[in-house]
Amino acid sequence: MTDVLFYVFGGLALACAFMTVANPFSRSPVASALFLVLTMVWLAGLFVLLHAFFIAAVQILVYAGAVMVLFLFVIMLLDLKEEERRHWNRFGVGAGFITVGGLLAVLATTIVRSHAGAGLTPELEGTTHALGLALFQRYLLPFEAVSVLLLVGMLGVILLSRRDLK
Amino acid sequence: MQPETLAWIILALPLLSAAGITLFTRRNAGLSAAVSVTAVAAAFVASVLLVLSYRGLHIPAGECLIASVNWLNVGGLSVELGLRLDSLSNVMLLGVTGVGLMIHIYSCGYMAGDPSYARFFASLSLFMFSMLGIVLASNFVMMFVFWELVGVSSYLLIGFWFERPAAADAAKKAFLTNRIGDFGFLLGIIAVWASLGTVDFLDLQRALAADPQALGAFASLAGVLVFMGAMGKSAQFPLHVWLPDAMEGPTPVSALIHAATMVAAGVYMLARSFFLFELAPAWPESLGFLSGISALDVIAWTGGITSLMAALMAVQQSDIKRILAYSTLSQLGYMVMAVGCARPEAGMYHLVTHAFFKALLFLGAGSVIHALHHEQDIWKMGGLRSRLPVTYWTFLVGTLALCGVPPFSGFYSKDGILAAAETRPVLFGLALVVAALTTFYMFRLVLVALRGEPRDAAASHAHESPSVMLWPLRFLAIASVFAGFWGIDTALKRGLGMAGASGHEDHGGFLAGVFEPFGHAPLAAFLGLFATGIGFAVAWTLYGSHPVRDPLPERLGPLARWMRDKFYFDEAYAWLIRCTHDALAAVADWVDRWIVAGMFVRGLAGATDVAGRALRLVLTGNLQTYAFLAAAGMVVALWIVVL
Amino acid sequence: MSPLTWILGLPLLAAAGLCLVPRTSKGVLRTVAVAVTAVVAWMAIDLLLGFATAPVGRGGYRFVQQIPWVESLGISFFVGVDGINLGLIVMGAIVAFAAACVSWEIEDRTKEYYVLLMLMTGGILGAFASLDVFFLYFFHELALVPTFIMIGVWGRGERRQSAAFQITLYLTLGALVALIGLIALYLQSGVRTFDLVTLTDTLAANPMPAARQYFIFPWLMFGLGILVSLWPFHTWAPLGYGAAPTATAMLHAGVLKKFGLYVLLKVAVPLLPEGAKEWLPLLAWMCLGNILYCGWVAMRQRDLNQLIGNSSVAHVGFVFLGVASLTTVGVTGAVMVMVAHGFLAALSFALSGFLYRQTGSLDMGRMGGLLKQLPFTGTVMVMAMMAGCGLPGFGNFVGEMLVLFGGWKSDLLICGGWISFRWFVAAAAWGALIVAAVYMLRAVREMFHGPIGETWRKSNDPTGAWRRLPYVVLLVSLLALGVAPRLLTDHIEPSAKLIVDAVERSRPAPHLATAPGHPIP
Amino acid sequence: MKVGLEHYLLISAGLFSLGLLGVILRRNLLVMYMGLELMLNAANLALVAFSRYNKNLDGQLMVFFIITVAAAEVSVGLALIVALYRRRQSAHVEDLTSLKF
Repeated sequence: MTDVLFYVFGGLALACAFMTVANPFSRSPVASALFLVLTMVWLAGLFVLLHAFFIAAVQILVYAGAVMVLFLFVIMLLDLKEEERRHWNRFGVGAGFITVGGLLAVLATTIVRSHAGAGLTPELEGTTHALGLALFQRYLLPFEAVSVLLLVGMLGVILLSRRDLK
Repeated sequence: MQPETLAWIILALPLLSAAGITLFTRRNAGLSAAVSVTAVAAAFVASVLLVLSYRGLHIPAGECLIASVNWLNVGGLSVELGLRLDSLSNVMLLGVTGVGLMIHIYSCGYMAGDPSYARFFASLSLFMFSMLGIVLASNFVMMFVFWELVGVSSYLLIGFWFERPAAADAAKKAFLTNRIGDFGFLLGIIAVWASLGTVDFLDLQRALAADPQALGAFASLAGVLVFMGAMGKSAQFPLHVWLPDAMEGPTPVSALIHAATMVAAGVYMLARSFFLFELAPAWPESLGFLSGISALDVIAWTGGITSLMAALMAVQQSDIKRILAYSTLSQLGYMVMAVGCARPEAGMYHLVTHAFFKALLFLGAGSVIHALHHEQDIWKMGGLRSRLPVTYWTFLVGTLALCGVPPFSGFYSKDGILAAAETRPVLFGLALVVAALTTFYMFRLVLVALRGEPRDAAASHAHESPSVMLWPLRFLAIASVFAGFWGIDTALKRGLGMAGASGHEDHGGFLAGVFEPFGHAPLAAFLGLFATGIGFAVAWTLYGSHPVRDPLPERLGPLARWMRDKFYFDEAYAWLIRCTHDALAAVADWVDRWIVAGMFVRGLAGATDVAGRALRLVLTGNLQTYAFLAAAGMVVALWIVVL
Repeated sequence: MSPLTWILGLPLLAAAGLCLVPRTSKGVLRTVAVAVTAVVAWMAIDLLLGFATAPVGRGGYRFVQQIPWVESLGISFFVGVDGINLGLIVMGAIVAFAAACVSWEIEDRTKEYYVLLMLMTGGILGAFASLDVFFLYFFHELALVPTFIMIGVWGRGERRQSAAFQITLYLTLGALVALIGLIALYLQSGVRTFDLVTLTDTLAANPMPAARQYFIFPWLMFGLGILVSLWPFHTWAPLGYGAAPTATAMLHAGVLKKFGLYVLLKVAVPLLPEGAKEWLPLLAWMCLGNILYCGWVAMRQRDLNQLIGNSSVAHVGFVFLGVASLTTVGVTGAVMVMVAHGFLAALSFALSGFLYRQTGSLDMGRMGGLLKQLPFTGTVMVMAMMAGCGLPGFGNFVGEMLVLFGGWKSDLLICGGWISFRWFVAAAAWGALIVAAVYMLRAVREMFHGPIGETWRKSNDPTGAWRRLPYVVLLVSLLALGVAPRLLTDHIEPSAKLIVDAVERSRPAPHLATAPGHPIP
Repeated sequence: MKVGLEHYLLISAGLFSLGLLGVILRRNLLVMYMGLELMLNAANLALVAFSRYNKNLDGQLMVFFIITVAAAEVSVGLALIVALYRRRQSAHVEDLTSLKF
């Protein structure tokens, strides 16, 4: 059952990711954004399969909810049209595909050859309780640091969105 | 007081005077002169006291007193700031301070009114300090130190009127020419030290006496190198070119430095380090072609050539100071030749008497120049006998002494040199020719410049100089006449530790002393007198009738022009320097500018720049290109690392 | 606490303190800088006078202080003096004082200038006082960075940007190459410490294999050589000094530049004796390039600063010659030349800076008769130039003389013994006595002698004791060294002897005696 | 075939490659940004998978932090894009080449 679900979620995530970056039917950023939201959802599904329930929830809340809404807001705000194809850079596209293909090949070969999962069984339960304990004990300092980072991010955004920015 | 204490005082006085004038009294001309004259007078008195107390100690010949403090002591090189007192340095002390005193006094009159009066006396004091340092130095390094200081004070004094381009150029030329000699001198000192491990004269002398082979293959080379120092300072051929130009300095300077004392330092140094030249000839392998020639041969021939060449040049000069300058050159050649003939005491003897009469001649010339408002051309003078009587008579005394007419002091010292040269027939003949030429050009000078009728308005309105300038003339004239009877030669022999130093001590009375040379070395004495007579006769024939122009060029033709133009040494040297040093400098500069800084440095910079420009094309500014390049690079890197 | 720590710490503290002074109160900035350097100079002189009686600490050094810092890497703050850096520290402190004094001229961005000046001073003194190779290098870099900034910001002339650029690139390159050598030395020494005393002791007891020494030594030699303007890496020096502000040129040409020589003598030669024997013949050739070639180049210069710059490059050649001779006398002379030339270079650049301000030009062809108009400056300059051509009475003479004496006795084999080292000594003597005299006297003749040009009628000597003080201080130091050289040589000699002995003692390890790597045919 | 660690990793690799493809190929800044997000998520997936199979909670915590940092990054990045758009009236990368020498 979980294996089937894995293939379903994994396949859908890959498909939606493909549609995000290389939608053959539309160049609209809105479409890309929506497919990305779908990718996030399927990813959350995969997280659930990995028993990382908290992360899955956060994934939905933060990514699919907050981040992607932000994206859509910006798209609306800027009133972005469909990406017009100014010129078809064959060399660029070819090189891009080759590079990405190469990367994929390297990664896949490494994964397959390394037998990373040999002898390992899925055991860990990513309970919110355990996560919370770790977060507020061992990872307290990074946690606080991240909160400062968010604050700085906020300040940065406020500064950047000022009208008179030169 | 102990002689050592007195020696320190003598050395310190002029230095204090120079420092005091420079730092404190330079705004007050009169006070500065007073300080300087007082210092040198005190040094003279101290020298007299020193000599008296030294004689009281009855130190045997060849021994000496040494006072020293350590100046430098580094791994086997120990240099004392040492003062060496023996008869040799005593004679020089008296000579230097005595003549120096006369010239200081004279300068008070001669330089009166010059805006840089104080600077003149400060430089003069500095010179006295350095010169006394040379005289008293107990080792080679100290001598070299003061040697250089003498060079620099000479530079300052020749270039005293530095606004005049000629004076500034002459000062530079003198210093540089001297430096070439010093180059050899320093290397000679180093070579001696490297073999014997000491630079002290006494230690060196003893070491070489114990083992004459101690210097090994460097024996003659070291001698010749050290002699190069004397060559520069005493203006010997081929480094003689600076001395005539040095006459651009004030006349008292010419008298003190470039006639009486500094230029004689070379001879003094040769006498001081004579033990070095006596060694049997030995050359390093690379200079094997010189084998058989000893250092003394080189010295003797250099001296001989210089004296003849300078005498010939003097014949056709028309500047009164230049005639005297060439005469100085010629006499220095004499002295050097005497040293080269293994008779340093003869050279030193002539040095002392020459100091008196040449200083006298220069000061006399200065008096004439002063009277004629800085006219130096003898063909614009004449008829000065009645107008400048003191100058005339003292000048005549100096001339007679220089020509070697008995019983003037020059006769005795010159006779010693001629006697020394008897062993080398060619040099002896050469010396006789020089004696004849000397008389000729000196009487040419006297007959043209001082006697006869005035040729110029200035000459006919000349007035005798102030007495502050005349008294030194009188004193020096007395010294020039009688210096032959003061036993200077005996003292020198004692100082040099010569055999027979005590044998001649008691010559029977004054008259015997006057005619001593005729008995001692009759050939030299008679031939010398004969040569003098010939010179006088020729001069009288040519110039006795007081011609308006020089009749000699017509008779001698191109030779006269060569003599007048100093055998074109200056031009030849200028050409040589242009072809060597200047050319090297130009090449070095060119290489520096275009090869090192240009091709390599700028080439490297240019190559970097071009590479940068080429790589800049990759940076399109397109974000995606960058992303692509980064990704591609990552892939390649991973590919290499992982697979 | 060692006085050395104060000597190098005070200027750094002053640099920090000056940051707090408001930029408008220029008087305070200047007074603080002069006062601090004066105190430092006084302490340095006190160091010199108290050296003989001070207790001997670790490794034969005196006034030692050591504080561990990064123990895992073997880095510690370690200061101390022996005969070799003693003179350099005293010289550096006095030159720093003079440099602070002549900086009255700076009107623009005074605060930054003085902060950098203090930083540079502290770095220089720290570099010479440190006995830990890490700090040695660190302090040197600390002094170099202000040099670049000062040339770029307060420099003069049209070429100052290019000069600052070139000097930066050259010196950075030199420092980097030397750093490679130092790191290689650190890694290969086997003790993993930067402590110079431990390094010396360890490498004396069990030396590195000769082949490794042959490899490491050239990195140090060329790297440090670039820092010291070894021929043919010298072209930055005249250019940089021509463009540098007066105080920077004084401090760099006078003091900081000696760092390369100091490290060569103090680190490279004693720690890598076999490498030194292998490579010093090449150094001997190159130092002839400095002495003769740069002397000839100097003869052709029309600009006073170019002339002084080239002559300073030429003088450095004597230090190389002394080091290459590997005799006690020669090495002592080399250190003496370093110290004396420090004073001399500082004095020359101070004077040329003053002349530039007075006349607005340093083109010698256009000058003339200045001795009449500027008697004080002219006299001091003539004396400086005389010192530059090795006149007795100045420290340079003693140093150069010792180098020549030592060189003559050297048994260094050049070209496999075909050429005697004595020829090098003779050539160097020619350079010292004649080439130097030619260009110095030509400069005096053109600038100070001859009829006075109308252009300079408005020029004036520095007035007042304070303005004359820096020149007088430097001149008196030069004279003191020349008249009483034992002030320093007595201290230098034992340290020099240690270095020479270290090289003489070393014999190549038997199995490597025939190791390849002879760079000279 | 039993699903194991490798399968998750392969999915992760695929997502990462697709994200990179987006960054390289798409010319719209926003879409490029989405590609970046995709790549981050691919990393997240790998981390969670490793965490589960290696019995170590740290991986999940790392993911937590990545999500937080990504949120901050997105907010700043989008603000930048907005600011850029205001000045240039374009979110097209080929219009934004002022980094070129």
